[in-house]
Amino acid sequence: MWNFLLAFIPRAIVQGVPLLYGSTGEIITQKSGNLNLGIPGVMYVGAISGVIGSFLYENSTANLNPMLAILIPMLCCLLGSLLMGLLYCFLTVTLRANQNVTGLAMTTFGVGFGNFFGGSLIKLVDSDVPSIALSATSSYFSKSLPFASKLGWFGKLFLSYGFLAYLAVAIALAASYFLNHTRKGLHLRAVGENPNTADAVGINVSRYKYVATCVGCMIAGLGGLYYVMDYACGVWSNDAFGDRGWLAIALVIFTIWRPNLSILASFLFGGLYIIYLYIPTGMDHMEYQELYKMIPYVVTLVVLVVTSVRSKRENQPPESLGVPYFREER
Amino acid sequence: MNKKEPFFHIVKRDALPWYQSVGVRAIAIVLALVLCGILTTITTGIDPIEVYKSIFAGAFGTERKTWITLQNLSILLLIALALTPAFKMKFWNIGGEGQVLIGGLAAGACMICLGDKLPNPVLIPVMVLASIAAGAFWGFIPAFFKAKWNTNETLSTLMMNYIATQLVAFYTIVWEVPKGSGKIGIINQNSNAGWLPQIFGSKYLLSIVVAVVVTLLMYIYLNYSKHGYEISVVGESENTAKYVGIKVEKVIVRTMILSGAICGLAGLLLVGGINHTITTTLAGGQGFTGVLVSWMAKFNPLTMVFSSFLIIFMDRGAGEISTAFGLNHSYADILTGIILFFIIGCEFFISYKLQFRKKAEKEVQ
Amino acid sequence: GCGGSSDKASADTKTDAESTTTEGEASLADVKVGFIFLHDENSTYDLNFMNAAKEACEKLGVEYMTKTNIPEGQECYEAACELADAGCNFIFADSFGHEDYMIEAAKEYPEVQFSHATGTKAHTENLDNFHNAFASIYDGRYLAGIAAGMKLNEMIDNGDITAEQAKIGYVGAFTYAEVISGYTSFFLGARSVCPTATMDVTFTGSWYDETAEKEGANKLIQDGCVLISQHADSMGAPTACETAGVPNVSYNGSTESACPNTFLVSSRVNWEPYFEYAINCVANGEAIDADWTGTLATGSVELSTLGSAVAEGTQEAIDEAKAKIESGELHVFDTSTFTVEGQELTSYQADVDTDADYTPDHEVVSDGYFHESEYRSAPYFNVNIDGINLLDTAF
Amino acid sequence: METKVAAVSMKNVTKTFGSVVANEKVDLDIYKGEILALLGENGSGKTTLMNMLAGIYYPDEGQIFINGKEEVIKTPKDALNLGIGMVHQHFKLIDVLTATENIILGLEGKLNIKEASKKIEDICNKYGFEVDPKQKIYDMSVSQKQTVEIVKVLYRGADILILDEPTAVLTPQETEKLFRVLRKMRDDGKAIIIITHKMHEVESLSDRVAVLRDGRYIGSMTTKDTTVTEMTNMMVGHAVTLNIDRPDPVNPKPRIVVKDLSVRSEDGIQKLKNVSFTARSGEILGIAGISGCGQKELLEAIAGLQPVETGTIEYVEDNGHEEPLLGKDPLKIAEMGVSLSFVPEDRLGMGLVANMDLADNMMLRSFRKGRTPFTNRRPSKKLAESVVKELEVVTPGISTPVRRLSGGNVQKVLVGREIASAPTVLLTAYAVRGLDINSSYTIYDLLNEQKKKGVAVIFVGEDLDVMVELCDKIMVLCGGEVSGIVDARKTDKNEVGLMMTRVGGDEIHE
Ligand SMILES: Nc1ncnc2c1ncn2[C@@H]1O[C@H](COP(=O)(O)OP(=O)(O)OP(=O)(O)O)[C@@H](O)[C@H]1O
Ligand SMILES: Nc1ncnc2c1ncn2[C@@H]1O[C@H](COP(=O)(O)OP(=O)(O)OP(=O)(O)O)[C@@H](O)[C@H]1O
Ligand SMILES: [Mg+2]
Ligand SMILES: [Mg+2]
Repeated sequence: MWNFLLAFIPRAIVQGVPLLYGSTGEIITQKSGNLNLGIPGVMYVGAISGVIGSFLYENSTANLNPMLAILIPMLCCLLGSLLMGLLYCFLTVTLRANQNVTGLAMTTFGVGFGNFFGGSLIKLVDSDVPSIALSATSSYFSKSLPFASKLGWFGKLFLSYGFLAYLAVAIALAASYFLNHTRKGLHLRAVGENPNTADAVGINVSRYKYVATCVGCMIAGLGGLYYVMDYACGVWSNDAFGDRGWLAIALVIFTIWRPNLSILASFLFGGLYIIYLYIPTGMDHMEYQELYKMIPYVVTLVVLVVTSVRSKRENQPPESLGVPYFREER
Repeated sequence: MNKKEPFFHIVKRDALPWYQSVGVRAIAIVLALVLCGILTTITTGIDPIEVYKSIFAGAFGTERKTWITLQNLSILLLIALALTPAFKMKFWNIGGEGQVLIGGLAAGACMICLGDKLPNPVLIPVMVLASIAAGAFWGFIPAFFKAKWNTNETLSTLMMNYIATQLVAFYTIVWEVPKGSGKIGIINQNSNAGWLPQIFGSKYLLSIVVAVVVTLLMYIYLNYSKHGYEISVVGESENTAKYVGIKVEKVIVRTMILSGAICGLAGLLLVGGINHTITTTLAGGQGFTGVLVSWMAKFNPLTMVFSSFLIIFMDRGAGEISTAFGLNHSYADILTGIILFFIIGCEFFISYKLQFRKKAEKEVQ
Repeated sequence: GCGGSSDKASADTKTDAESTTTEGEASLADVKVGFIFLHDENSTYDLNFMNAAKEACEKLGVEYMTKTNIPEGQECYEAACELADAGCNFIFADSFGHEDYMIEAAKEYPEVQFSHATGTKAHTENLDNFHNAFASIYDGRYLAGIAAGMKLNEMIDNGDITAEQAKIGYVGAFTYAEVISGYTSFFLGARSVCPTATMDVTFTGSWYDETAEKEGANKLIQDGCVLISQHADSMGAPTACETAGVPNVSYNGSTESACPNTFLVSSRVNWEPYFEYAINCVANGEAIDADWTGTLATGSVELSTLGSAVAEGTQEAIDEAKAKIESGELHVFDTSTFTVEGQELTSYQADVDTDADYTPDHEVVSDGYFHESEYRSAPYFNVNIDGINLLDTAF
Repeated sequence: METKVAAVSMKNVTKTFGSVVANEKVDLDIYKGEILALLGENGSGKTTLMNMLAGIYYPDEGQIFINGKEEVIKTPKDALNLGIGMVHQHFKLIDVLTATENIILGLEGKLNIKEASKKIEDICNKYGFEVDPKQKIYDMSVSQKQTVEIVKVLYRGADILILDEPTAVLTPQETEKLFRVLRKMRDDGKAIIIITHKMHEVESLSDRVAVLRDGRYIGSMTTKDTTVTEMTNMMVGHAVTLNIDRPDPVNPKPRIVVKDLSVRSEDGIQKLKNVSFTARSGEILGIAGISGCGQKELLEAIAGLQPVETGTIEYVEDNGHEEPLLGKDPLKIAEMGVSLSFVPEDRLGMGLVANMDLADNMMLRSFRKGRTPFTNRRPSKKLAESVVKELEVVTPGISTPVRRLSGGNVQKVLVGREIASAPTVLLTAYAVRGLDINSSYTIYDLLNEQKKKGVAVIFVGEDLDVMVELCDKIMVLCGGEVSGIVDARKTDKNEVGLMMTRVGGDEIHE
């Protein structure tokens, strides 16, 4: 059992990290009253922007500078996701467009953008397989502490990850602190609950919405970056990121808008996501494997129903979620 | 004066006459196309006019292509219509994907298990019932949770999608031909048992006719029926609904059953009428696209014809671009995204106007 | 229409085709080929077909059209019909799930030749214009297995592992004959040089699922596998190996650029010979084989160049075995090299004719070896041999 | 007064919403050290005008001078920076936050809840308000919420204070406390604008009144030089008579008999305890009590919206046949042929659908009519038109969403609809809350008309003066228990007021 956990937990955490980035980003966004269904697209754009940045850098020089090799993709990723966030905000905050439609359109756009450029970059290099492989850059991203392997189980469970994994946890904790213990956090929650009220007390609703959504997108974008650069070893494959964006949005509801809860929930979900590989099925009954793949979703549904049976006022979504704000409307 | 007056400010405007609002949208689409053209030239060096031409050719180039476009349109429209009553009720049903899959699975199960036992005139009605019931059941579950415990339906319907997908994956392997392949292949390819009939000699017409009928019925249902009115009231305010004696739980469940049933019907058409097989990608993301279509049409079934057309047109065109120019299929998603952004954004100019300060009045001071 | 650029491309190639081809040029000009691909060039699997299609058509100077991203459903039938409508007289589809829809289209367009890779139904469907094709990829996998076995030997010699620890891990997609045939031949290849080798196999239930393949490989590595190979299309398993520093044998194309330290070798089917063959048949009005199986000799089965991580002497060992296979001296599924439940296999009824239930219909063991790909092009070897441990059966 | 400095001076201010002209070329001055009452009928543009000062709306035309300097108030923030504070007509509070968090919202500096709570307690002690800093808004009664709103402005301090109908939901005692604060602030030299429809408050509090009608500024006068009649006439634009007649009940028969009714809220708090009374046809039964004393639950229990613990509610038909109402939802009650109308306290959240237009709102009660599965929109359109005409609802048309109407007009639409179904029982909760004086009297007349038709009217009210004049009987509730039922003709405001705060007055049972 111990051996199984020792093998399984690190894999679960690795699966959970992109979800954690996505859900933390979306929580911050939703707290401002913006329901950004474009997160799946944003995560693709974040990932591909990082890939493009690192691709250009790797191909421009023979010896990579470790600092630059990390910074360039990070900055490109943040920039790409920021632009997506700005697009979303311009449409929904400035032009007061419908958030659901905008989000879904952004998902279409973002996934297409990622796959298009991911697929096109490969044409620029000669390779037998149609994937860009940024192995050098990736090795910096996935580098764990040098002494981690010497520390036995402790090192394996806690120290064997690339720095982006720790950053995800740090961001989630910081977000949690920000929302609950700072004045700006209070204001942000107010904007999401009731922008009319927030506005009337002098809080700049549009600015909060813009900043929260853009920051949220940038955080979510890092999830995409983690996936390609660390998890996928710098290999971009179209659609490989899959449905994780949606699962991140699901986690937001699942964790009742709490980034700190999201840390555990993401890792848990990450584990459930791959648990089927650890359950033997039998050659003659490969179909059971498909049922085991259902586990994370069934568990989520059950937990959701159970918790909703005794739901508290504080566990509801931000009240104005999804509603555009126009001051002169009543 | 210590502060600059804003150059303009935004005010809500009265409803625009329909021709003006259509005009605004038309301008938006034209601008979007121009932008897409510019981007295309910059990124690929291809003449944008050629791209537009082949998009059009992809959708309407030949008679067959036109029919397929209409058939795809009808399925997407059907799914969007199915989601609409739930959305009007502010029940965020993003489970269309799962409901379609389950409907399709039920139809497929009938074809596989009963194909050699029942003659088509019996089998097909059984399939119709089975898939509608299955879809309805899949809609019922989250509705029940919502009605009973106020369980968040966005999440529960999303989870139901994945559960449905895995259920289909499970049965795909149970019924796979040949063994181990993970594929079912065309069901009853030789006997055609359970294949939905062709009407008026065209294999494309059935789903189109179904979609037209459902569109009209849905329009009437939502706008003129007592149920439709109840849906509107529940969507706007549950308290008010209770106050006038509308049983909110009942309306939620009833509406979601309807929603699921129509999705199930779409699943039936996909399996029994079009593909004659079941795969996990049967719905192909249309459960989500349907959400977009429904919202873009502001839940009006008639307008949905246009919004789903736009999506299908771009998608069909995309296939053609990738054939003609070797451009990655995903390029169409980028173009679709851009066009959608413009359409979404232009709504602003329909509901609001920029009001400039009246200079003359200022002189009075 | 098929759009300007491909027309232009074929016009260009036509001129140099005229100068190089001497015979049959008039009839080749009448050939127009349509290809249907499951995905686009971003998929390893499809890219392999696309490159071959391009090469063959340009070499022969025939006009061709492609349809990418065609799912395994009615769209395939529609795409085939559209290609036929556009004047194609040879239409090819690359994915297993396309087969039934190609048959539908073949029935509707009797004058057009349809061909399908990896399919199983041509020999029973009795349509003159529907054909299957595949290659003896198990030969390639056997040779790749030799590279793996040599690597294991090297590790044993270096003292990294003991002879008993020479365990290979294999990530398979489905429990399908094509996969079983593939991993068994790979294993037999490895064991031919490293007799103590054993193998664990896990299945993902998907042809392309990066996460499942990666985590599957990780789990195998965790369980003590010291070398990994896979039969699924994503980069999941190779990159997992690169991270863990475990040697990897790939499929469909070299993964050396992504996995410089662990890539050993990769086998693949080269479809170009088949396309050439079939196009020439169409041009000359000859019948295409209902089942065509490419071999090492036809150039249909290829190994990539070896990665830098291979053991010394690998190339020589491979070349030697290759020569023996080509000469018929060596059969991959030589029944004397493996046992099934402790017994040598002397007789086996394989399920060659497709049906819903598993009903074996052909005796395939004779002359001391299992006759793979002789009764149809697609593999039908689905025997569980000793030494291979199917993880998913270990309840 | 000319010597005083104009703290606020609005010149030529115009504001339109689509085709609705809410304010037209309004000129208004407010001076330091005075309390100005802004009067006007419902929908005359008072709130709109004040919202422009507070930065919520931006004027189409005109200028605003603060302390003699022209200012551009683009956002509420600008207004706050200019020292303008406003208590809005509709609560601007965030339900899931605590009182403290709401009060300090928007301020700057490091977040220190403890310190803030302390400061709030100090303010409350100083002015005699009661606020629990840790209480969540959603747990509060309306008057508690209003108190939070008031403390919120006091906490920030403002030189120019605007209060938009602050007393609509306060008890007389709370109102008095507020007024004391306001007077003190005036004496400190602040400029205060109060909007209210209660004329006695205008008289007791304000120094000056300004009147708006149809969005236009009509004029202003010193309070002590004017009378209620004069002010009302100015607001309405023609002479009106303001008296409530109280016809004697004709042939009263028991209609609703409530016995030993007890109700517990979802979280287990006892809301009603052994309440018994009879409401008779042709009578107006007033129900008095401080807010939260159980009136809401009582009405909802009768209307079939509130689960009941014990007790019975019987509906007595003309022929003496008794029908139990308990355990039936509104639909069942209507199906039984009981015609029961209910004007709930929460107009937009319960009585009406805010986003639907007038016509569709009219259909709420009647959409089930007819045997087809289809609705018939024509009668509701007609009804909407007649309500608009008869009750003088200010609206651009019957296809305007009711959300856009001003508070008073929303109420008219609701009452109009409820009366239209020719009820035998009419329940009203705070029927005139937020209504201008003229409209209030229109509503009283409507109630009296219903009474004359033999309807049993149950009138939950807050203005004791009115109740004593309008009702036939008054039942007083205190903490969920009946503290007495009195004959309104023989009682006075003080007696009822006393009973509101203690159980067991002189019970007059018949
Ligand atoms: N079944 C129904 N019967 C009667 N009235 C209805 C019914 N359904 C909705 N309504 C009401 O009719 C009005 C118009 O309906 P809906 O919101 O569908 O309008 P629409 O077609 O979107 O047009 P618009 O947005 O221009 O008003 C709404 O206010 C709604 O409350
Ligand atoms: N945001 C808005 N959008 C559209 N119309 C509005 C808006 N605000 C006010 N109106 C309209 O402007 C007019 C004036 O409304 P306002 O709220 O200022 O009246 P009021 O004098 O405050 O009335 P009351 O005494 O009922 O509060 C009304 O006809 C109202 O319908
Ligand atoms: Mg509408
Ligand atoms: Mg007002």
